[in-house]
Amino acid sequence: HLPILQWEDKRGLAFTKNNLSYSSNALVIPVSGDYYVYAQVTFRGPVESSTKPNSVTEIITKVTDSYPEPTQLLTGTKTLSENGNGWFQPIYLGAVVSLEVGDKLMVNVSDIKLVDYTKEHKTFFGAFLL
Amino acid sequence: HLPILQWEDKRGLAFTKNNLSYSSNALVIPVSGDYYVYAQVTFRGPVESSTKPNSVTEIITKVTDSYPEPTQLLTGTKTLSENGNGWFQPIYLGAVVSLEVGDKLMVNVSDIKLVDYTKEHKTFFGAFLL
Amino acid sequence: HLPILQWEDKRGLAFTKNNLSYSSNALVIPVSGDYYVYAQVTFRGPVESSTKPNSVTEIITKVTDSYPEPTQLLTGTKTLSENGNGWFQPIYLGAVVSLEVGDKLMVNVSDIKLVDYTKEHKTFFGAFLL
Amino acid sequence: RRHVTRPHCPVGMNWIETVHQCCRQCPAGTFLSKPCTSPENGPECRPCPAGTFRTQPNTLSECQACYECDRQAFQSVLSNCSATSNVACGCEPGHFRDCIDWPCSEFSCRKCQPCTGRLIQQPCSEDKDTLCDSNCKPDFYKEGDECRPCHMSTLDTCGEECQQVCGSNNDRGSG
Repeated sequence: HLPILQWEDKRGLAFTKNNLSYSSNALVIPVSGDYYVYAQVTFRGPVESSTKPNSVTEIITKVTDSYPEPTQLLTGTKTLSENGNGWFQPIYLGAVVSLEVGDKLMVNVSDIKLVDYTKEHKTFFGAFLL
Repeated sequence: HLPILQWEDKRGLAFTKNNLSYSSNALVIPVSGDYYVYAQVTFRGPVESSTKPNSVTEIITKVTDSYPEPTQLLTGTKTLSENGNGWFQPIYLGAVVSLEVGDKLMVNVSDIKLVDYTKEHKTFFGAFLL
Repeated sequence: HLPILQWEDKRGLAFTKNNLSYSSNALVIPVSGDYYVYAQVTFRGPVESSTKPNSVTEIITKVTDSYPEPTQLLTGTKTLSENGNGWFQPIYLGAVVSLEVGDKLMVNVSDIKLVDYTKEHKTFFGAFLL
Repeated sequence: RRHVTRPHCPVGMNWIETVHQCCRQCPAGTFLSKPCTSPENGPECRPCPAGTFRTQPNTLSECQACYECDRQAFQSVLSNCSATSNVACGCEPGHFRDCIDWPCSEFSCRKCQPCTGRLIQQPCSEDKDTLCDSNCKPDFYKEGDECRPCHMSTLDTCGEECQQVCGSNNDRGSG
């Protein structure tokens, strides 16, 4: 199993409403429709146990009961040209996608050890119905 | 004439609705109002026929019958510090703009040869009425 | 006092409506609710009077009468690996936040001398009620 | 243009829009769970849930989420988050704070340099790397910007600099 970072969905700036719920690492779509889905991940390094990455990738993914494989909805991928000491790199993604009730939205990353999870305003994820 | 890349507006994740239509490379505004307009272009290089670029630029542009010149609505421009071997770099743009019925929205880039058009979730463009 | 750059709220592409007003450098929230708040700042350098920065940061901040300290809502921070000659770097931020009537939204940056304020389509700030 | 003008409340009280009156502030470490029904009686305040805090008296409907220290990037907890204060992070022993921004709310923890073969002018501290002496210690010779121990050098690898430093030592040593 791949390591997982949990999203905060209640405390601080985080909230869910209108039946958009968060469970087992995914936002669960309560009603079919077009949603603006967005996420930012701030990546940072170096971290001790990871080889020097030459790129970072963030993917907003959809998992649905009607298809056995996840669908990549939005992808932000960037090569790194930082020179070894402390680096930071945010990747923001957002777009309108058509979703069905029960669809699950998740955020995948190239290397979870590079995710800066320390402050709620640097790494965030959300969606709203149009 | 400048080379043009067509947007996909029907297959896969792409769709248009509520009379927002796509024709001759532009989204055509069906009703006047405030729209959240967004686009991401993933740039990548090096590509053989292009000199080594030192920057990439993405511009969401408006063309209207009421004015002979295009208007730049949103611009993302970034210098490249990658050192020659394979690089990739996404630029995301999004904001609310006031548009009139018949206005056309397009995405212009500094060098179309650097656009990664291979995957629909890496380069995308859209708008929705508030 | 820290130096301040004013936002344009009337001319060109800029506008305010539905009682969302702009005063003393802040967007003032007219009615409580969930807003999609966004901003892009294009940073550029080198500028003569500033030491070579190793990073740029953009923070969308909330100030409220109900609390004496500002709250950081969204933060984009990126280290710079450019090698001295002219560089530019956009940072885009956007997300849904719950706001109360009277709350004020502002954009803070790591070094205001590095902000490219020359074109309205390169640096912008806005919000809309869901 | 209509601005959101709000009546002025006495010190220690804030205007609450939903009830259109001033209410006493909730103390630090708590948040406003129910506004007061009149200025005289107090609002309902509840303690900040674990993992959140408020450093000041307030009339907010939630507490701020605590930051976390970046353990994978060699940060250490200087003080835990409490109901009235955010977590404070520093660097693990053997690392110093390399500020990314001002006022150093973002920093990475970098390994202190060891000063091999040199005297330490200033030891590594919370926010400064070790300051090494520019000269090598006795019995060490300069190679590039490193100091190498004489005993590791053999006569044929011992260049000019090495011979100057270690040469005299070798004679005495091998006597």
